[in-house]
Amino acid sequence: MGGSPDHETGGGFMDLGTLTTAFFVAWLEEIAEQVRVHRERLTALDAAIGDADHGANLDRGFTEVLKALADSPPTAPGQVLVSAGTTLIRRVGGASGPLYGSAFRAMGNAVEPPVTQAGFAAAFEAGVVAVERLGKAAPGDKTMVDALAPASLALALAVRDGVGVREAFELAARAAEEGARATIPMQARKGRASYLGERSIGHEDPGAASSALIVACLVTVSSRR
Amino acid sequence: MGGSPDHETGGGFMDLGTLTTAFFVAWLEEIAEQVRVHRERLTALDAAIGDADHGANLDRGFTEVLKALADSPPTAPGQVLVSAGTTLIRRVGGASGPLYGSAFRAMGNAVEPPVTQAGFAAAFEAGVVAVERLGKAAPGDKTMVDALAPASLALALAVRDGVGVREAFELAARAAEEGARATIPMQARKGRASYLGERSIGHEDPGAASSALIVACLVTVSSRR
Amino acid sequence: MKKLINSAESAVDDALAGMAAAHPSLRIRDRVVYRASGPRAGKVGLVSGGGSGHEPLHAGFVGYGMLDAACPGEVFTSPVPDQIVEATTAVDGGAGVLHIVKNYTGDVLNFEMAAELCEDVQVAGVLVDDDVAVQDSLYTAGRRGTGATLFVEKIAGALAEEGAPLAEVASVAGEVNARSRSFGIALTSCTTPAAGKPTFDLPDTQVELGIGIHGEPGRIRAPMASARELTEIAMDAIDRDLPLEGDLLVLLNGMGGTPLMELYVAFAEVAAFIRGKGARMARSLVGNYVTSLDMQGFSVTICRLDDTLTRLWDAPVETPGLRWGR
Amino acid sequence: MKKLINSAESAVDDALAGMAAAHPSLRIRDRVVYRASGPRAGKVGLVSGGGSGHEPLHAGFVGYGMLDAACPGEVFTSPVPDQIVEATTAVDGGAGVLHIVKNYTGDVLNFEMAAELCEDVQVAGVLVDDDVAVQDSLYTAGRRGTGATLFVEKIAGALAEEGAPLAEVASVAGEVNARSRSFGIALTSCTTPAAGKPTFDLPDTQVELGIGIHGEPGRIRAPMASARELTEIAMDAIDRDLPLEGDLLVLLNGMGGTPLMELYVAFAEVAAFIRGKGARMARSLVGNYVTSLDMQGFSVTICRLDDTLTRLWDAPVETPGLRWGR
Ligand SMILES: Nc1ncnc2c1ncn2[C@@H]1O[C@H](COP(=O)(O)OP(=O)(O)O)[C@@H](O)[C@H]1O
Ligand SMILES: Nc1ncnc2c1ncn2[C@@H]1O[C@H](COP(=O)(O)OP(=O)(O)O)[C@@H](O)[C@H]1O
Ligand SMILES: [Mg+2]
Ligand SMILES: [Mg+2]
Ligand SMILES: [Mg+2]
Ligand SMILES: [Mg+2]
Repeated sequence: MGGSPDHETGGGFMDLGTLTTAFFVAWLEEIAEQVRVHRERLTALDAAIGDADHGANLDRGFTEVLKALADSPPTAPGQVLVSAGTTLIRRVGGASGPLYGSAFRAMGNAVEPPVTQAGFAAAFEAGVVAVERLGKAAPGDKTMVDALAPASLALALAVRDGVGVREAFELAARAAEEGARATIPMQARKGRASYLGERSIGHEDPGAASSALIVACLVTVSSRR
Repeated sequence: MGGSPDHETGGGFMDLGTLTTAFFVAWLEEIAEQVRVHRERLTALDAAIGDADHGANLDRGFTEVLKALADSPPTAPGQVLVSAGTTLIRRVGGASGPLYGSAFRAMGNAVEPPVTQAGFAAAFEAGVVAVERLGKAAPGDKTMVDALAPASLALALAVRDGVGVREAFELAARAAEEGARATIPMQARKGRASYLGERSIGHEDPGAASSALIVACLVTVSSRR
Repeated sequence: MKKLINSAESAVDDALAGMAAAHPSLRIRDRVVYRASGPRAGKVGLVSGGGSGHEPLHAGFVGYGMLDAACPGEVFTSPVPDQIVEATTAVDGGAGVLHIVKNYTGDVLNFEMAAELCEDVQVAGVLVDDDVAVQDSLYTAGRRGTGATLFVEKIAGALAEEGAPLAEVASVAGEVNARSRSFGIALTSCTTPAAGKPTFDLPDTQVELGIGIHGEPGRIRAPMASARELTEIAMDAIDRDLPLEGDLLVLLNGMGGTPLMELYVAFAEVAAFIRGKGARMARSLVGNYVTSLDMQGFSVTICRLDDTLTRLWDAPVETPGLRWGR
Repeated sequence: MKKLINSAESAVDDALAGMAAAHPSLRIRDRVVYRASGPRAGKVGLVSGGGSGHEPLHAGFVGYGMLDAACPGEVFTSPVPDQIVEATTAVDGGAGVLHIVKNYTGDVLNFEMAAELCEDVQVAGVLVDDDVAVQDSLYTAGRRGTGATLFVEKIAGALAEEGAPLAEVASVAGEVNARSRSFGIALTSCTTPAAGKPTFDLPDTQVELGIGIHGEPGRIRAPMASARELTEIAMDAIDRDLPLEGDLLVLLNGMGGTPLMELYVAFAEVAAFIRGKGARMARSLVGNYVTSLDMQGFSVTICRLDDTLTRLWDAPVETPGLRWGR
C-alpha cells in the first residue's frame, strides 16, 4: 500500500535504482506544468468533439494537486499518487476527474516501496485497469485508454527485456503518443465524443492527448537527474 | 375639403394647369416604388442613429396605401391624400406613421379642386404644419421637418415668382434634398436620435431622407406627362 | 445572422400564434393580446403596448394582477392607433382604462391618437421615462421608458385588481415611474429580422453605455470591462440621479442574449453596490424581462419602495412572464 | 467574444453569489444550492446537479415541489462527488434521497462515486436520457439527458412533496424519463468563459442538428432553414422514436441566446405539427430552461402524459425558475 515511507534520504529521484517520493512529486509538478502549457490545445481538441473544457479541467485539477501536496507533504510514493488521485476526484469533475483520479489512486495503492521499475510498471497497469473498469472502456473506443494501454504494455515489455528506466519511459511515451494519434481515425464509442457518431472521426481524442502528455512527463523528469 | 370630385375627365395628370386625381395617385405609386428601392438605405440611416426600421416602416406603409387606393378608388385629389394619410396612421406605427399620416391627411383636407399650383403649395404647407405640430418639431431639430419645411418654402416662392409646376417641384425637391443633407451636422433634438446626444452628429436623419424622396417623386411624376 | 423565423414579414404574427398556443390564459385577435377571461366589470383596465422584440414585455405581462391587454407593434415599431383603440374599448369594464406608455415619440403619438379616438371610454395615461442615460432636457425627446415599465405594470395592475378607481391607479403608476431609474449596457448589437444584420458594429474590446431597448447605440462607447466595473457604471449613473436609500426593488434585466449565469454574476455586484450604499435590496428580479431581441448586455432598474408599493409588488400575479401567489 | 463576468475562474462562484442575493428562498454553501427551509422530515430528498452554464437548470429548480438541492459544477463540467455527498447528506429527511442524473459519462461517474460514499443515506438514482439525436447503442455512451430533466425534477418533486416513499418517487422519475424525448438544433455555437471563443464555427448558411446542451456540435450540419422546417426536423425525429399520441407535455426550450419572440415562432410550428398528428398539447412551456450559455437555437422535449403525471405537473411549485400555484 501507498502509506509506508520509502528508503530514500535525500531529494534524489532514484535511490539504488528505485523511484523515490521526490520522483513522483516531480512527475506531478511536471504534469501540472505541461497541462498548463498545453491547456489551449487540449481544450481545442475537446471543442472539436466534446465540450471544450478538457484543458481547463486538467489545469484546475493538477494545480490543486500541487497545492494538496504542498499542504501535506507526502513521505511515500503511494501517498503522492493517492493524494493526487483523491484531489483530482475532489476537484475536477467531468469525466476526466473520476477517471484520472481513480487511475492515480489505483497506482498509488499498488506501488510498494522500494518502487522498482517492475513495481512501477505493475502500478501503472493497475491505473489503466481502473480507468477501463470505471469508464467501461476498451482500446479502440477513442478514449484516454488508447494512449494509456499501449504505454502500460511498453512498460511491461521493457521490464521483460531488461531495458533501463529512462529508456522504458521513452518507449512508453512513444507508445502513448502513437496511441493518441491512432485515435484520430477512430469513431468514438465512449464519452461525449460518441454523441457525434461518424463526425468524431478525424479528430484526436483530448483525453488520449492528455494521457500522452502525462506519460511524456515521466521522460522529462527521469532525464533530469 | 378633399371629398368633392375634380374637373378631370381623362387619366391625365394635369387638366387646364391643375393637378388631377390621377396625378396624386401616381405620386403615391411613385413614392411606394422609391421607398422600396431605397428601403435598405433608409434602414441603414436609421440603424446609425435610430432603431433600423424606417425603411421597413415606410415600405409596409406605402404598400398598404396602394392597396387601399386600389380597393376604393378615389375620385378627388383630397380623397387620395386623406386615404393615404389614414392608411399610414393605421398601418405604420412608430414615429413616422402618425407623422406622415397626419401630413398626408392635412394635405388632403386642405386641397380644393381644381388643385392649382398655389393650392398645392398651400396644402403642402398644411401638411408640414401638421408634422411640426404633432411632433413638436421645428427646423434644426434633425427631423423630417428639416426636409419638408424648405420644400414647402420653395413651393411658395415658386408660386410668388410665377415659376411653372414642373420647375417648382424641381426647386422643392432640391430644397428638400439640401435640407436632408443639412441634417448631417445637426444634433438631434427630437425622436430616437436625440437619445444619442452628440453622437447623432454626422449622420443624415432617416426621416429627412425619406421626405426628400417623397418630394423628389413629385418631379418624376410631373415629368411623365 | 440566423433567425428562427419563417419570414421577417410574418415574424410578429407567427410569434403571436405561438403565444396563443402556449398560453390558454390569453386570447389574441387582430394583434391585440387579451386575458382570455375578458374584462371584469368595475375593474380599471390596463393597456400597454410597444414594438415587438422586447418579449416578454408587454404581451407576456397580460393576466391577473397586471395588464388587461397588450398591443404589439412590428419589431421595435410602436403599435398603430387602431390596435390601441380596439384594446381599450374591449377591456373597459366601466371603470376606465389606463394606458401605460413608454416614452418614445412613436409610442406617445400612437397612444395619443388612440386615446382621442376612444370617445366612450375614460382613458388616463402614464408615461414611463426611467432611463437616466438620456438627459431630460428641452433638447431631447425626454428620457426613454425601459425596465420601469414592468414595475409600473405590476404595481398598477395589483392596485387595479383591488378595485381602485382610475385616478388612483394612474397615480400609483406615475409614482412608481417617478421613483424608478434605469441604465443599460450593451455587449453586442441586436439584429432585427427585417435588417438581417446587426444594427451597429461593436468590437470585442468595447461596450455601449446607456443603451435603450431598441438596439440603438448608447450614449458613449467604453472599453469592455469586468462585470463589477460595468455594473458600477450603471449603478453610479442611477445613484447620481436618485440616491439609493431605504428599501429597493431591483431588476437586473438581460437584453435577451446574455446567459442567466452571467446575469447572476452581475447581480452579485449590484447587490454588493447596494449594500455599500447602506440601502436594502427588499425585492428583486433577475432575468430577461425587457429585451432587445438577441442583444447581449443588461440593464438595471431600481425603484425606491414604500410600504404600499411593496404590498402591491407582492400581490399575486399570474401572467406568462411573471407569476407568484397563484 | 465578451462575457459579463469578472474572470473565467470566478464565474461559477460569482453567479452563485448572485443567486443567493436574488433568492432568499435558497441557501448556498460550498457549491451546493439548498432550499433555505432545510430538509423536511419524512420527505424524500431530491438532488440533481451538473455542469454550470445550463441555468436555470438545476439550481433554479431548487424549491418547493422540485429539488431539495442542486450541485453546480464548473461550466459544462459535472460536479465532484464531495458536493453531491454533502448535498445528499444535508437534504436527507430520513426517507432517502433521489439522485437525478443526466446521462453524461462525467455526471454518471461523479454521482456514482458520491452514492457509494453516502453510506448512511438511502440513495436511489434515475438516469435521464431523452435525446433522440444520439443512438442508444453499444457504440455510444447512450442517449444524453437534456430537456426531460426539467420534467423529471418537476414531477418527481411533486410526488416527493406529497410524501411518497423513495421507491415510488424513483419509479415516477423513471417513468417520466421513459415517456420523454428531445431533439435540439443550434443556430450558433456557444462560448465558454474559459475558452473565450466559440466552441465551433457555424457559417450563417448552416445549422447543427441534434445538439446536446454543452455546446457540442450536433450529429450533422444542415442548411439553415425556416422555423417551420427546423421544428419539423426536430418533431419528426421525436415522433419516429416515440409516436406523438394522446396528451402531451411540450417544452420548447431556448438554448440561451435565442429571443423569446423567435421561440414563440417555433412553438407555433410545434403546436401545428402536434395538431397534425392528432395529438393534444395538454401542457406546455416556452422559454430558456435548459440552456447552453449564449447558444442560439432551441430544443423540443415531449412527454406523453397520463392522468397522474398531469396532476403532478400541475401541482404547486415555487422555485426561481418555475413557479405556479403558490
Ligand atoms: N467512458 C470513458 N472511459 C474512458 N475515458 C473516457 C470515458 N469517457 C470520457 N473519457 C475521456 O475523457 C475525456 C474528456 O474529458 P473531459 O473533457 O475533461 O470531461 P467531459 O467529457 O466530462 O467534459 C475524453 O476525451 C476521453 O478520453
Ligand atoms: N418629434 C418628431 N417630429 C418630427 N419628426 C420626427 C419626430 N420624431 C421622429 N421624427 C422623424 O421620424 C423618423 C423616424 O421614423 P421611424 O424610424 O419610422 O420611427 P421610429 O423612430 O419610431 O422607429 C426620424 O428620422 C425623424 O425624421
Ligand atoms: Mg470535456
Ligand atoms: Mg426607426
Ligand atoms: Mg421604430
Ligand atoms: Mg465537460
